[in-house]
Amino acid sequence: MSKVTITIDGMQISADEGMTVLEAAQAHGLYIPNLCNHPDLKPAGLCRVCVVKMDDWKVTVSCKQPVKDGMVISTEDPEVQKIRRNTVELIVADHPMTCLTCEADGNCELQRVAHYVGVTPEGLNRYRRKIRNIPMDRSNPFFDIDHSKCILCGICVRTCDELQNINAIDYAQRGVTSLISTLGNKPIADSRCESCGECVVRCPVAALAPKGAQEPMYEVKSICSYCGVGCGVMLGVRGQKVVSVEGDRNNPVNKGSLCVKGRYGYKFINHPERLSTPLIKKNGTLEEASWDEALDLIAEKFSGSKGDKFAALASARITNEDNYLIQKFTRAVMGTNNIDHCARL
Amino acid sequence: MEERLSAVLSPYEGRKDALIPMLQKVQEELGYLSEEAMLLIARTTGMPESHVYGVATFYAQFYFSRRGKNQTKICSGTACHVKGAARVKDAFERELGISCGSTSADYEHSLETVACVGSCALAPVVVVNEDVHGQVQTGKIDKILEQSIKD
Amino acid sequence: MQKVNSPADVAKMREICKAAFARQKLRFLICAGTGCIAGGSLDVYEEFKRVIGERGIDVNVDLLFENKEIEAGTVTSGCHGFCQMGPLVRVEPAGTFYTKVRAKDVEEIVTATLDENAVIERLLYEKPDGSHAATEEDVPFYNRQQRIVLGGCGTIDPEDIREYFAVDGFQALATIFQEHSPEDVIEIVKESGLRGRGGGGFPAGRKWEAGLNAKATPKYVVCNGDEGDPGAFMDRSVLEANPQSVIEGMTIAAYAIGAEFGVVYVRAEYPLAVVRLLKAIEQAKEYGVLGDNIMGTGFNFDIEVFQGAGAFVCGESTALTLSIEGKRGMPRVAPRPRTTEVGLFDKPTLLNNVKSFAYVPDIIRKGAGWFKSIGTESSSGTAVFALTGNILNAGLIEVPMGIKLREIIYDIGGGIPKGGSFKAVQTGGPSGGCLPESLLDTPIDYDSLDEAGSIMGSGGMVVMDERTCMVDVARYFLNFTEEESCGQCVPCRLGTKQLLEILKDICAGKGRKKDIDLLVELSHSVHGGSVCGLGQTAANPVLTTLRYFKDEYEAHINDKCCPARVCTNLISYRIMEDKCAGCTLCARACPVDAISGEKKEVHVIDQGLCIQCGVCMEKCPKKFSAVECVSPKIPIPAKEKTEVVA
Amino acid sequence: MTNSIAEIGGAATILAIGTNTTQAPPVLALQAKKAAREGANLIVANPKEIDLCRHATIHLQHRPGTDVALVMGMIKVIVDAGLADMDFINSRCENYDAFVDSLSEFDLPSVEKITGVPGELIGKAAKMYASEGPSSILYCMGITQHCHGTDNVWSLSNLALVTGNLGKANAGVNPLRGQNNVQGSCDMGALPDVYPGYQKVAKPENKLKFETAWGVSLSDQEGLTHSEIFDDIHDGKITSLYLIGENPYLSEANANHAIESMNRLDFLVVQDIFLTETAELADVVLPAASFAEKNGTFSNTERRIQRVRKAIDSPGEALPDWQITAAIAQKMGAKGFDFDDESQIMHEIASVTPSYGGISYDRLEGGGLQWPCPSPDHPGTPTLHLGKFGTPSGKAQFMPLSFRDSAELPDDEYPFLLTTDRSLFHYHTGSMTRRVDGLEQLDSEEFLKINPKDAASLGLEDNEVVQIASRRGQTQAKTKVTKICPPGLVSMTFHFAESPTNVLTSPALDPVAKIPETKVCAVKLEKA
Repeated sequence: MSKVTITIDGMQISADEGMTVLEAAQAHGLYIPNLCNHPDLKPAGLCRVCVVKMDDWKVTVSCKQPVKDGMVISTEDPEVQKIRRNTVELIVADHPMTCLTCEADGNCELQRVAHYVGVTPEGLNRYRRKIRNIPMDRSNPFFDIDHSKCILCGICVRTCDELQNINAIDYAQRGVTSLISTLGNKPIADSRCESCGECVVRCPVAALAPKGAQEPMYEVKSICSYCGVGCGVMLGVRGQKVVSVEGDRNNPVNKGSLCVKGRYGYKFINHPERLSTPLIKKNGTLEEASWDEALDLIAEKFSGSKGDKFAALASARITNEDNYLIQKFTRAVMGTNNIDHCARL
Repeated sequence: MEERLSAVLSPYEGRKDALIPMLQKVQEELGYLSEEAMLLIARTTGMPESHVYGVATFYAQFYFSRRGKNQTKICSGTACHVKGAARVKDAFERELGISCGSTSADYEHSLETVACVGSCALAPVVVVNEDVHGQVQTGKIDKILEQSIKD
Repeated sequence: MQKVNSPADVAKMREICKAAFARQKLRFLICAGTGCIAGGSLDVYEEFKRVIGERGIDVNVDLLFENKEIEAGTVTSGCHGFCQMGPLVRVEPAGTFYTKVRAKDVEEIVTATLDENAVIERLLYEKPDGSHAATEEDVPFYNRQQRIVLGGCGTIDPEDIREYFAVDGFQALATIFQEHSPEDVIEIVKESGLRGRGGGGFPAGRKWEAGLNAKATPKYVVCNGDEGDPGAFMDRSVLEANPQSVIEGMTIAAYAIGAEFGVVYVRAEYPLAVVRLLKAIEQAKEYGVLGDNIMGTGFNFDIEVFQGAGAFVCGESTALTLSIEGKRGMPRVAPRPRTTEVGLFDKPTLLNNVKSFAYVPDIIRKGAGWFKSIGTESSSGTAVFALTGNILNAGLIEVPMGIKLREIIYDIGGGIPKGGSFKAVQTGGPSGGCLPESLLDTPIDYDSLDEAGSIMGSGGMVVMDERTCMVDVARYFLNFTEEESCGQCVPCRLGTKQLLEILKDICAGKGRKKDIDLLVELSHSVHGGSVCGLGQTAANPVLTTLRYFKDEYEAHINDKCCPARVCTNLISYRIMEDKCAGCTLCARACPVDAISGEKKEVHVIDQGLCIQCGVCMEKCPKKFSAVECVSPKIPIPAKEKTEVVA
Repeated sequence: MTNSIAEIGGAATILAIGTNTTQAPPVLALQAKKAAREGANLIVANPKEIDLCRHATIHLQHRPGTDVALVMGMIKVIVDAGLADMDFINSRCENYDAFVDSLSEFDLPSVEKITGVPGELIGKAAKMYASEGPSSILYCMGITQHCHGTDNVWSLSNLALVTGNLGKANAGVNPLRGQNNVQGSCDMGALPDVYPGYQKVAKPENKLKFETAWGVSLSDQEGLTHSEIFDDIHDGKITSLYLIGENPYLSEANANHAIESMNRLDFLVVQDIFLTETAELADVVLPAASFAEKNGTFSNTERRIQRVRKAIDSPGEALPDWQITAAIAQKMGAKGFDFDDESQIMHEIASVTPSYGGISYDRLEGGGLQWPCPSPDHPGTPTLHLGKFGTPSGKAQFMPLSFRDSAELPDDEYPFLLTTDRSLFHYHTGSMTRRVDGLEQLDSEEFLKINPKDAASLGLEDNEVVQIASRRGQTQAKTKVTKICPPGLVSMTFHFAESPTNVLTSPALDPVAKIPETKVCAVKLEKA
């Protein structure tokens, strides 16, 4: 791939041919404010917040403008600053001011952008505020949809289309009445939505927000325990509880994608019905017992049924190390090859 | 109903580019686009239903609920506007007892404003059912309705 | 002859048709444009058929082609343009031009024409000086015009291709097959200086050249008939009155760029245009001038009609092509390839306006020089306008470029009716602007209008008098663009919404001192930030009204006064005691019973109840003229207010 | 999988057969959908009109259990059309001539009759697969869970070989392994006939190797497979069973037989994270740690070994499975179970398993490694069989095949063919997913999917309770009337204990792989 050199705000940077100005900037850690862009998706160029001035004459959107050798870009040109500040003011004037109780607070792209472009209370007070009042869609068990917070960046629509190919949602209506919608704006749970949550993680505001989300204290990188794809996950931990699962963007298998089970099906981990002590059946009922009691009984019984009177069924859900020891135990200790697992089911 | 619509849609089987003509045909058949009809179009074309809905709601021509027997369209083109279309609209709203964009409870009347009908020289213009009425005066709308509404 | 089998056959076809129509001694052309139909022209037509039929005359024109002579015939034509005076009837060959004809007049016309060789004066157009115009040419509305695109409108029957053949139809197409390579055709179009009539004014020849140079196939020719500007109906009239000229123009374009398929995008609000176009396509195919192996040359070109579903933004080329593909009409975002490279179905597409195509046959037949000689250096040819609003002679006009606004409004349009005074003229629809009296000497061409802050646009020209509130006009246009914005980009979706909310507030008397600055600031950002032309020009009506009529804004904001007495929240109706005769007409008409007063006594409007509908003023007999409209509002007495609350 | 997940996106033609990929495994389906969107051909072969059909170029809707005929028919078209990759066949395969002879019964008219798919469509798909490569085959339980499942797999292997689509990038024969570590369990030798790394028990040198490594003497008899174990329990030959993380009460085909068997055991130990239906039958239940509570590795469907890391402590006294097993072994006085942590076990695995020879925890910190990875400096193997096959001769074997019917087909008494599938929202017997409220809200009960015509002929409405019976058992579920199922075919999942589908399914086994035929059995339906 050939390299080109462009200048952004006086700084010369090199970029790959075919990159957009925004990508080139981001690759060098330069921030150009934007709302509708997402690295996984094709650029849309709709929020108009990433406008820059090119070669001192043309206002263009950096997310769609391909780099060209010798190109000179200004992000601080007065005309550009005015357009993007007005644009962000328009969005904020159309957005509920409920930041403190908002799911996205602190993690909100709109907050970040508004701060960056210099939105002020005085500036905002000039505008007429008319927030759309559309009832929330709370039908999905894992996330809520709040259209009043939606900035119509279309990231969710493009995610559902370009990445998931599910197309549960699309733009509907037009102009100021535009909204992201299922057929007939029916509850999302009644659509073909597969609840993968890919749109939820990409929503720059809290128009799509996980239900009852808890911010984890720290994250642990691991592998999903459901199907054989082996998606990389980040288990969010708070105390001794898994409170969230995110896709691991660095994992080569899923590159961050997850399905509904992988992302939201984690509550079994801290489920109250988890077994926490050994149980021994006494008079037909299972009763709590100590490990010693249980192990003694097992050792005694297994010792009496060595050879082909014994069989072990390992599991396709436990680790390689677990499986290795179980087959070793069966073969080396119990003296039989009667070991299998549920691979076939 | 599925059969009725299938007959209308059959020439377009598998044609993704014919979505708008299909919606027009279905609306011609039903008077509006029901959810069931849009689902059927999605199935016929292999398009996601959200997309069918997205396209249909983009265009002003399509309706999503049953319409009145009589349809009154008040032209809101520029020429009509400067010649008092807003007053004509208010007068029709009062006369029919419904607001623009709605249908009366007995499904007798639907009232809406439309972008220019291209009869600007006759402004202000009102179209009742198929009849174009030009140079409408607010004091005479009862006569217009009388002339054009269906029994 | 039923089919054109070679380019040379076209001339033969013309002679056959000419000769045949010449066997019709006399005919009554009834205007069947939408305006005249609204006035009842179809009834007039039926009546002509009946009356002539009663005389034992068979009006079937097919007889003419069987070498029979017909004493008198009647046909419907497309729009003559003088819609205000419809229904219009033209008697040929004399050219007698009757206006406001009713069915009951027909018997009299037929008798006078056939039996008495007379003219019915009362149906002729009365000129401002009181004299009568016998023919169209004699009517001031027409005699300053130069009709090229509209030339065939109103003189031929759009539903009979043979009439088009008779007036040199398809001769241009035949000529290029015989004499010109695609490159030649493009050269002619370039030389003619034809600029796209959709509003942007992009040189047509250059666009065609790009279409020819595009490598990918198949290529498409698309005709933009999505005439969405409120207050414009030029394309409608051309499609209704002379669809064949558009078909011929498109076919020439297809030959020039190497396309085999074309689409005409017509607004669904234009059902008659669709019907006539479909009929014209069918006939053209039947006669071998469209479809497979056109004129036996081996060149194929087919045209389909696509009915738009109602979205102004689809007038934008990329939105239009997406709409044909069955998608939401959301314009593609720049930077993007040109439509001539990536257009319909992502293939090279030549997209021009209806009128642009309609000019082409004449340009080919008469030469680039002829077209170039009309109009101005940078804007050659004619301009077609729908002249409407507060104007005496509303209708469709075609004038040479360079003519001054004043000439159009006063000489052709006859000025402001009912002694009103001119305030502004709006061109370019929602993307255009309002020009004041001081700019009436601006010549009509792309560049001059641009300089004045408006645009040529597709051809709407709305005249406004002193009873038009310019703030309300700006509000009206923003209301339109807000509703028609596709909504994809923020500056347009929310910018038009914000501008509209501010304008609504100003009209409602809730304007703030700083609003004017904010309107200007936002207008510039919406212009600079929007994706497509709709958004980029959406604020033009605000900017031009602010530029030329700022005092009206200030009156609204500072004095809560609407000088034109339009904004209902800022006006009151009042009955003048000295003029009211107590006729009770107003009280009986008032929809909210806000007027009280005994018979023969002075009536009073209860300002607390009044909804400013204006019916009282309309109903008050001219001889009294006792109702007046005032602004600012008459304050509602405190007592009444409390009563309302109680 | 012979190839990697990422390679699916690079295929020019994808044949997805016997896999409802968007339901399981959905994240892998993204690759197939993306490829189709970007222009690849997607051929879906499935008796049902599954969701993936929306993205398909061709849908071959063959009758359940007729895969061999369908695939061999495709091969015959390819061979007859001269589209076979003779260079590949001559240089890298064996037994081609005998194989070609076996194609004679698969002429298109016969195949059309067996499969119910128009011959023309089969021909089109075959030519597409053969001429627009690289072509990748994806398959899942729809191929294997048949009494002739091994033949099915062989047929796909034949198809890939005849067109040279094996041992090459973006192609291959790719089984989509269902459970998170099913690949790893097999790799680790949790199978009756092989030691870790697929080293045959029957080969004396292997036995010797493990006897030396473990310091014990080992049985030279191959063990019993899953289904055979239940048969032997039933017959009283096996008296003790150590069952880890499995729920045969719901998952076993002909489940009643399995339940009856378990009740006959002298001693049943179940080790799990929940008290499953099976655990309730146990004599001793041992509490295990979940994946979030332990360290270790999983091996995914593309043979990628990845690190699982402990995030939280186990509840109460629950322990990682290996620690429990080690404790039992040590209680029984065995040596070789005194590991300090999981990495030490992996060290031992690497020492006895050639394909894992280069695996260590240090090396897995990046994105994991795909086996074979025989040495510490080996980069892993994304694509198998490049240049050479793993057979003794280094060449791939063509397998002559003939068509056999499923063991139990519909008849007058049991007129419907029942097949099983999975829901996107549940996993296996639901022991985990049914304890997640949200998933339960999205999908809370079993539905019998049935074609509208069949429903009408039985007078069944949508969402109506129906009694489903086979020769082996009966259960109830609500109907979901849908065109997804063609007439004559009904479909259920097996996630719901309330409607235990596997009481109905057929115990007929594939003679080689011993997999039960859960994809085809005959049932009758009655309004309940």
